[in-house]
Amino acid sequence: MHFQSVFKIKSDTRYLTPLREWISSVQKLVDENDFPKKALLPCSMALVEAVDNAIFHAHDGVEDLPIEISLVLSDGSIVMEVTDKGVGIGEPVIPGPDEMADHGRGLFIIHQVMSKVESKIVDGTHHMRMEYKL
Amino acid sequence: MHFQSVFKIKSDTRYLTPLREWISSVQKLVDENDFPKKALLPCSMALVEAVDNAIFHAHDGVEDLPIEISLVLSDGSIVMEVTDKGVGIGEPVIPGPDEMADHGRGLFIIHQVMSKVESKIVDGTHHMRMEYKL
Amino acid sequence: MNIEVKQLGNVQVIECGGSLDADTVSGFKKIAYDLVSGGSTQFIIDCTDLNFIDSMGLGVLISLLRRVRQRDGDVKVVSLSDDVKTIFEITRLHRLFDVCSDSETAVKRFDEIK
Amino acid sequence: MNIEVKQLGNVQVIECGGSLDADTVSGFKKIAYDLVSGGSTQFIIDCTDLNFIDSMGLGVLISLLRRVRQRDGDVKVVSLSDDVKTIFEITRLHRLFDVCSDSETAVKRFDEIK
Ligand SMILES: Nc1ncnc2c1ncn2[C@@H]1O[C@H](COP(=O)(O)OP(=O)(O)O)[C@@H](O)[C@H]1O
Ligand SMILES: Nc1ncnc2c1ncn2[C@@H]1O[C@H](COP(=O)(O)OP(=O)(O)O)[C@@H](O)[C@H]1O
Repeated sequence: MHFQSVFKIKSDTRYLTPLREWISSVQKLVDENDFPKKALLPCSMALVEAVDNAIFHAHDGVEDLPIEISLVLSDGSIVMEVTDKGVGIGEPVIPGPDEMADHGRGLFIIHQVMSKVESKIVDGTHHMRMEYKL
Repeated sequence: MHFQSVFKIKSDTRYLTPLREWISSVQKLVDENDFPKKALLPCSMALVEAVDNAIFHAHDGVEDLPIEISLVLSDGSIVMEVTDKGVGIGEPVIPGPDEMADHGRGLFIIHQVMSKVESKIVDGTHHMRMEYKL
Repeated sequence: MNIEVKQLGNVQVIECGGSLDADTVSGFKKIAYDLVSGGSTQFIIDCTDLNFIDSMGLGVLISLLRRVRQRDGDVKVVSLSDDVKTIFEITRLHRLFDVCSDSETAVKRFDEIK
Repeated sequence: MNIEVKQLGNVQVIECGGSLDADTVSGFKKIAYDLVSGGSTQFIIDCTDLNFIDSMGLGVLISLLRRVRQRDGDVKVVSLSDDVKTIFEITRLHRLFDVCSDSETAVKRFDEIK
């Protein structure tokens, strides 16, 4: 384990930019082998999409519901987990959004940029686990 | 526990600014009650001084020796721990540096800005534990 | 996010700075849709200072595109930073939008069609 | 860290930007000590764009102060940001250094002594 962090934010989009600043600062602190520069944009994109979904779909805009963010860097992988109080994602993931649709691009982005994506319910909370393999 | 992070950096002063950026991004992410804005400068100062000491005193400039940084926010306190491979701080802390001395101000700063400071050896590694009580 | 609007002839140039995401998209939407309501159909999104865009930011650009293409207008996206360019490529939107190097080129392409 | 040196009469104004810390202190030291070797004894440290200073940064300012005070010179610190001001106060160095609101004031104070 080369880096580990876990914390909660409120369901508020004003945390999106601080989240990107946070993950960017982590990338600068740890060894390039544990978090290569080229992994920063994919991880930032996936994190933002997962948090967007927690805010709007799982928590439906209820600001006080907490979203838990976890980031673990260990040998060979970057694992982010976004945990919300929602019911999870029922439908299977659509392969790609309709080109002209103005929504439905969040999960597509997450699947495009991450190596492995899992949505699971553990103890009644929804965990979006996103792994970037180095 | 409202925030928890642990990671290692190399013994290199180029991490000082990213460390301050990191702790500042954490302050923006978590609840103001867990990490008030006014605690940011004291914590940044203490963290930088402790890392300076690990680099120059404990590791004597040997860049490859890792420094472990830990930050935990829990009810009522901000606890930072800086762990190095050195022998620890033998002498008791001097109350204040000689006004005109150009060194000896690091521990003084840490003690000034933090509520509780402990330097201890655990399993052969030196832990500088710094607590800011809210 | 910072948004500034400039006119180049009939073309509305919307300069975006910062991040166009779930947090800032409503501000962008209001400005853009007001221009559409006012009759504008030709848009340039100047991304010189835009450092990030999420799916909701992309969504609002697409819905703007749909509205103005119905009226023979277009949305051209210019001066993309490396990151924003990568995001367009990953989402394949570089094929949907006319992506130009800069505003000047985009204006010329609007003129060609007339 | 960015360092720029300007002259106001006999006074050397060292403008510091970013962070004066263990990582950047050697660059500052070289510039300042070269000026001392060249005969300068009156210094203004302009902190307008300085956002942080650690004990090693403070140490180099103090050793500069010691050197020039020996020759009846001085180091005056000006335009401190809130954070840097707080650091000076915590370390009690606001009593050791002549802290002025800006370069103009500091130059006047150098002139008074002549
Ligand atoms: N965390 C979540 N909790 C509940 N439902 C979710 C969550 N994330 C995604 N979904 C569901 O998956 C759908 C597709 O999500 P996404 O691809 O991000 O597109 P969009 O957010 O634009 O609808 C959402 O409309 C929602 O029904
Ligand atoms: N992590 C450490 N490991 C070993 N010795 C230390 C450590 N931190 C501080 N010291 C000792 O305490 C002394 C005082 O430290 P400090 O107050 O930071 O001033 P300075 O670093 O300028 O000497 C150092 O000179 C060193 O001997």
